[in-house]
Amino acid sequence: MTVTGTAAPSTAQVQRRLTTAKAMVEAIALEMERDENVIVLGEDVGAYGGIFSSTAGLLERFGPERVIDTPISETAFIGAAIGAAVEGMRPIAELMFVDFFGVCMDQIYNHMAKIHFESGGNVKVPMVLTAAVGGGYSDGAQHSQCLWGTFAHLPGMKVVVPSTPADAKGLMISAIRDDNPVVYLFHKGVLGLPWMAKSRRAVGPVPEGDYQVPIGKAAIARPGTDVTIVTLALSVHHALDVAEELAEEGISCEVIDLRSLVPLDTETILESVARTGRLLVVDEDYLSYGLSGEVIARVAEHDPTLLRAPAARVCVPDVPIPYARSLEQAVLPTPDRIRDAVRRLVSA
Amino acid sequence: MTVTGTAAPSTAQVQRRLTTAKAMVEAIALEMERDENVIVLGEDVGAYGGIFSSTAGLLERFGPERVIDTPISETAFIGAAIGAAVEGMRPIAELMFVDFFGVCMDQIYNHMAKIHFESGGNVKVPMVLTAAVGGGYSDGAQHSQCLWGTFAHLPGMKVVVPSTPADAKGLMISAIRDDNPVVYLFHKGVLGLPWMAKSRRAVGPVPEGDYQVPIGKAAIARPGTDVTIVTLALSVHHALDVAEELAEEGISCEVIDLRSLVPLDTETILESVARTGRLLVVDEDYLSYGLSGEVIARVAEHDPTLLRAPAARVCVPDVPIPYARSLEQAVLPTPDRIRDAVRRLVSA
Amino acid sequence: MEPQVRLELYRTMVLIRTFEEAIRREYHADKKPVFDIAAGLIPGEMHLAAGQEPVAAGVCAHLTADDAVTATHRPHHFAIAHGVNLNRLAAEIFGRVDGLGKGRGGHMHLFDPETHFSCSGIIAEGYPPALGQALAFKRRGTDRIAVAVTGEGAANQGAFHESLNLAALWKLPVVFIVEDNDWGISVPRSASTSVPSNAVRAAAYGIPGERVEDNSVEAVYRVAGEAIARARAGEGPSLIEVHTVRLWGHFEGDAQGYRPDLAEVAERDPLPIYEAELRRAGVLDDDTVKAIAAEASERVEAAIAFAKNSPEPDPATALDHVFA
Amino acid sequence: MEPQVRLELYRTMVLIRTFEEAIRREYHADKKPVFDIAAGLIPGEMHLAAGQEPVAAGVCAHLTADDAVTATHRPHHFAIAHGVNLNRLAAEIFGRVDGLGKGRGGHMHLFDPETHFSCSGIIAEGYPPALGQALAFKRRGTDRIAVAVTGEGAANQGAFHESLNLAALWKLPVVFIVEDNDWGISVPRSASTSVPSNAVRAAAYGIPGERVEDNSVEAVYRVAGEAIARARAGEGPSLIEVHTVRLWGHFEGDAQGYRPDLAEVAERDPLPIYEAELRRAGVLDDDTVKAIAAEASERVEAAIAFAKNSPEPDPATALDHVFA
Ligand SMILES: Cc1ncc(C[n+]2csc(CCOP(=O)(O)OP(=O)(O)O)c2C)c(N)n1
Ligand SMILES: Cc1ncc(C[n+]2csc(CCOP(=O)(O)OP(=O)(O)O)c2C)c(N)n1
Ligand SMILES: [Mg+2]
Ligand SMILES: [Mg+2]
Repeated sequence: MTVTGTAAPSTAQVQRRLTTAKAMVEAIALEMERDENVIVLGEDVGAYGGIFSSTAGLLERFGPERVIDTPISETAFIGAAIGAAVEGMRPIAELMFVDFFGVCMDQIYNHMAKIHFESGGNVKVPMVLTAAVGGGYSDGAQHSQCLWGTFAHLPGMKVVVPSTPADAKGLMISAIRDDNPVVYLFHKGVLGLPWMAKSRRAVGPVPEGDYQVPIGKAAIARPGTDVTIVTLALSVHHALDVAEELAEEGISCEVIDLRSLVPLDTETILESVARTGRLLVVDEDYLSYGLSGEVIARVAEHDPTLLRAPAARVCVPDVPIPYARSLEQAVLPTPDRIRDAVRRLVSA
Repeated sequence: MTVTGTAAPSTAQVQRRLTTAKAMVEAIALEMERDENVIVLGEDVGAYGGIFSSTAGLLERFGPERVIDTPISETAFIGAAIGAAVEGMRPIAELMFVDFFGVCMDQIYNHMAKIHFESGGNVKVPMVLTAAVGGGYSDGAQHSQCLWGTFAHLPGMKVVVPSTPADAKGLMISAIRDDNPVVYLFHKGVLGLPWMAKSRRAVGPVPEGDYQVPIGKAAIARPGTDVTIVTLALSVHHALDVAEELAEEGISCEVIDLRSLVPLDTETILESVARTGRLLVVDEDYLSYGLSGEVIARVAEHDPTLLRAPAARVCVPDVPIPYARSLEQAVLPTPDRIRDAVRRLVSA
Repeated sequence: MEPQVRLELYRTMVLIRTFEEAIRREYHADKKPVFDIAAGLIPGEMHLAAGQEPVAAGVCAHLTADDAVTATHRPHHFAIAHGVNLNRLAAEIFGRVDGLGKGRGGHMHLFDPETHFSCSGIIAEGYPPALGQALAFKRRGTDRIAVAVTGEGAANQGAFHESLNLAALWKLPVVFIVEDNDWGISVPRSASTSVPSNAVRAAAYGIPGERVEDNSVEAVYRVAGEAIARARAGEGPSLIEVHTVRLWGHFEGDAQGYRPDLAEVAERDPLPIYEAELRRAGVLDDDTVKAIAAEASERVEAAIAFAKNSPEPDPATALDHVFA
Repeated sequence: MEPQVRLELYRTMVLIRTFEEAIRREYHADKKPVFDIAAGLIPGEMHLAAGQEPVAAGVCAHLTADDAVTATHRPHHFAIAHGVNLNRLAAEIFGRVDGLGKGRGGHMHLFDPETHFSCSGIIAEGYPPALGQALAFKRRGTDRIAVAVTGEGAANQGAFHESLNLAALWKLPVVFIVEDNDWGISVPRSASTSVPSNAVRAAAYGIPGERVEDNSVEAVYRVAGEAIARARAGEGPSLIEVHTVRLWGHFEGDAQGYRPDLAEVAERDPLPIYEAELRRAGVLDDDTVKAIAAEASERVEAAIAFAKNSPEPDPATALDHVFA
């Protein structure tokens, strides 16, 4: 993990362990203390503390003037965040599930993301748009999507997606301090929620105090030599699990946790693929016209001869997320599918 | 051009020439005559005949019960089209500019595109969503986008984009008759509008009567041997212009007009790249996380050794479309940029 | 009111409650000792409608299977009152192949072409498709209508406004229902809605608006009856808000720590209230109450059994039904 | 009303009209003989506000540069009335480096931090950011306010409803203006709006709503004055609809074949009407009229000259300003 900033101890020395959700909240609280321009608004961010505990305890600490429950009016309150940011505040607006983007995308992509450009750089929109993403718990086609590719395709907003508690904190601090709109997507499966099966990596060491994880820098979550697995969010955990297993079979996987889609750390990807010669992209977003294609294209437009085998991807195969567990598990990028893909790649 | 259906004369024998806009309207009129379940609704589709002449004359012919001007309430009227389709009608709903998708995307991607799947195939949503796309006439960051990648990324809707008058007609008939939702995006620059500089290819031969262009089949707009240019919409015309020019220098370009993004005709692309060994994707949509990445990835996941040179792309480089002509022309996939890219590719 | 009608309303309410209680039981049955939303025979979010039976029963008593109903993320009561097949409803909630959506949809995405029933998990976005159903019914010269339901929280979403305006403008045969259960998850009405009654919002579209204050199924029945008759007669849409009560959490597993009214909620349960009323009126006695309960229980348990016996979808079919 | 105020209102209206006429002239100057939207010194769509001067003049007379205004795709009259620098406004319309957005925005995307002015080409989507500006002003304990403008067509968009509800709920210092010019492109009000007055829609949010029927700048001035005073005093938002007139096409090049009221439009031009009124009242005479016209013309032509002299953006800078 790369951390920068005033207090940036390496996680190796850190004893304190937090869930990803708590790490996120800690970051928001630190920034709210430092800068009174930071406010939080969204549905159920107050007394409920965020449906996914993304704002737990903030109302109690900072009061209803700064932690604001909104009506179910995403266009209005995300737009309000934009206007407040234009006037120098630093709002954090929460879209409860990313799946709801369709009711408010105009504010997001035509306003939040474009005002700075259209103003010739004269107006800044320093805000964070947070949203929960991801499936795996049978929430159906309208509450299980990742959709980061949709945001990353449209210019003018940074897009970050943490997978670990320490990154969740450091990226949140970076996002709040960034003078640009930052879309911060947190996967429900990495939060460490008490009411969802926990990945053992959803709790991890989190440095105290104030540090940033730079936006636009991928992390090598596990170094390896045979295959590069480029991924993000919960799929990082799956990829690491598979990598551990396959190590016993003598297959060495390098796992790259993108952490940021915009900007995308192309260099780290290229450098890894140059070493391994094999590329697998694991993406819980839809397969086509998204992240997986982009990552592969970045390699193929740089140097297709880096690929000793055809590039591969494990994604949601262009199907709405089904409700029934048997079907949902069949379309998600599960460890099984990842393992199979790696095996196919190394034997290609 | 591939045409199928009852009356499918090859365009070689066709004398009659129409603009793309007129060809589209002719298709809608034919289908409205054939099937009274076909209705048209949208802003200014009636007396105005569509801001881009996409419905010109239909009100006069079919009356206000079937050609319906709506309020500026895209969520309501696109939703209404969905409900009507569920009840067996075949609505054509026009979103005036694709750039406005953000105010109504939920109906489009969470309802129109998912109901069939969520219903386990029990409910059909046979409708066409049309929208104008494209820039090049200084309409600024909110009225010049293509965004087809955004639609193609999300499952459950077909996405077609004609570039010629004959395809515009045949794809429209196919779209109306399709039992699935079809997003039909027409580029303003290929319509042959009287108030916009016309590409000479915006007027072309259009067979009379009733024929279909199959959805999901690309066209080889120009065969060639040195470079495969995969593209769509207005960029097809630019690519053909460049190909003509470069032919004189002895560079032979194959131009593939995708016509459909969903389904994507991967086979035609692979077959061509296998012959030429060089791939350039020209896309007026944003560069990253979109069409260009997907096309390159399809090749690299099939066989990266097909690429004798790194794949290349000429797209809008992840910047909102600027207003000033000098800036807009710098970011669009102009013939100049395409020519340079082809030259670089063949000399790589 | 006709005793027969009153009995029918009561019967519908009991059937709904019995179903919701059974789903609740099944939902939690295999999530012990630690609640895990992804575990068990019924995984995922579960929004139950206990307390809100009067709205569905009162409205749907006027409908036939030819009329359309679009409901919300909290859809079971309307599905049942509108006559959706109980077995296939239950099977969909269990994610089985005999479910309404062959297990693809789940509890928030129920589609039944036979009764023109549908719902959506996206707030207020069930309204717009109802417009199109009504448009189709009208164009075909029928007197069929569409009923569109949202919660009071949803009435602050843009789709609400657009839909009411369009329906009023085109005089569509739609009846808009707002279920005001005081809460949008943890957000009280006072923090979401700038006016005390959504009925006043009808004036913004020049259509009739009514608020039923007391969660009375008979009041709902009367007010909805007028609105539905208007719609069938081609006189256009109406808006009805019913002040109802959410007896349980927003979704199962919701501890409702945010809810100061929790202690009084049980008193507002419409079932014992209506039962007592009908007993006083001599419409119900011990025997009928028992018989109705028994019948409801039998139907619901049969549906649950049907669901459990239906096969899980074959993973090999996961890519089916994306396109027709 | 004070003669000085009346004169000021007239002066603002003349300046706006002079500007719009000049832009119209420049826009068409090099699109002959065949209109090509992409050609000439000013390419792209051009929505001019001739006829709607009373709305901008009457509202903005109560504002200072510390107040915010968010306008629409038809933004010039509000930009000018709110005091946006005329040179930089013109330069942006010409797409030059000295423009408000250094040529990046264009006529539908004008942002001026100095006067907190902005606009959007997306219908009704200028309303929500105004809420946030008002929120920021309120949180900082100032009496600054935000004015948010849409057309009557836009008042049927979801963002309108959401914004009014949120502003009312949070008692934000916003004044919502609806410019009813009878048309949304080719769609008459009767085909877009289910009620004759948007003022009645204020009741849906419990806020004051007023309609000014006659495009009178003084009536707008009075009504807006009250609403703005309320907002400054912390009493929350108001909604004002003004029945105004679109003298020209929706955009330049619009033949308006759909428009039956075209013949009577010229009679409704508010400028000669107001001029005659002020002459009758002795506030204006030939000399002042001439002087005001001359001053406006001088300022506008200077702005046009400034714009034309400003360099075109260097294509090498096309990727600048995506991120701060
Ligand atoms: C557009 C959108 N925003 C937010 C949500 C999340 N959400 C689901 S239910 C709900 C509360 C709904 O409240 P209400 O409309 O009153 O219905 P109730 O749950 O009380 O029946 C919210 C915010 C959603 N599903 N869709
Ligand atoms: C969401 C959206 N839908 C459609 C349009 C296209 N459009 C631009 S102006 C306009 C008409 C606006 O009418 P109105 O609000 O009355 O304003 P006016 O043009 O009369 O000033 C339309 C439909 C748009 N810009 N945004
Ligand atoms: Mg509620
Ligand atoms: Mg108008």
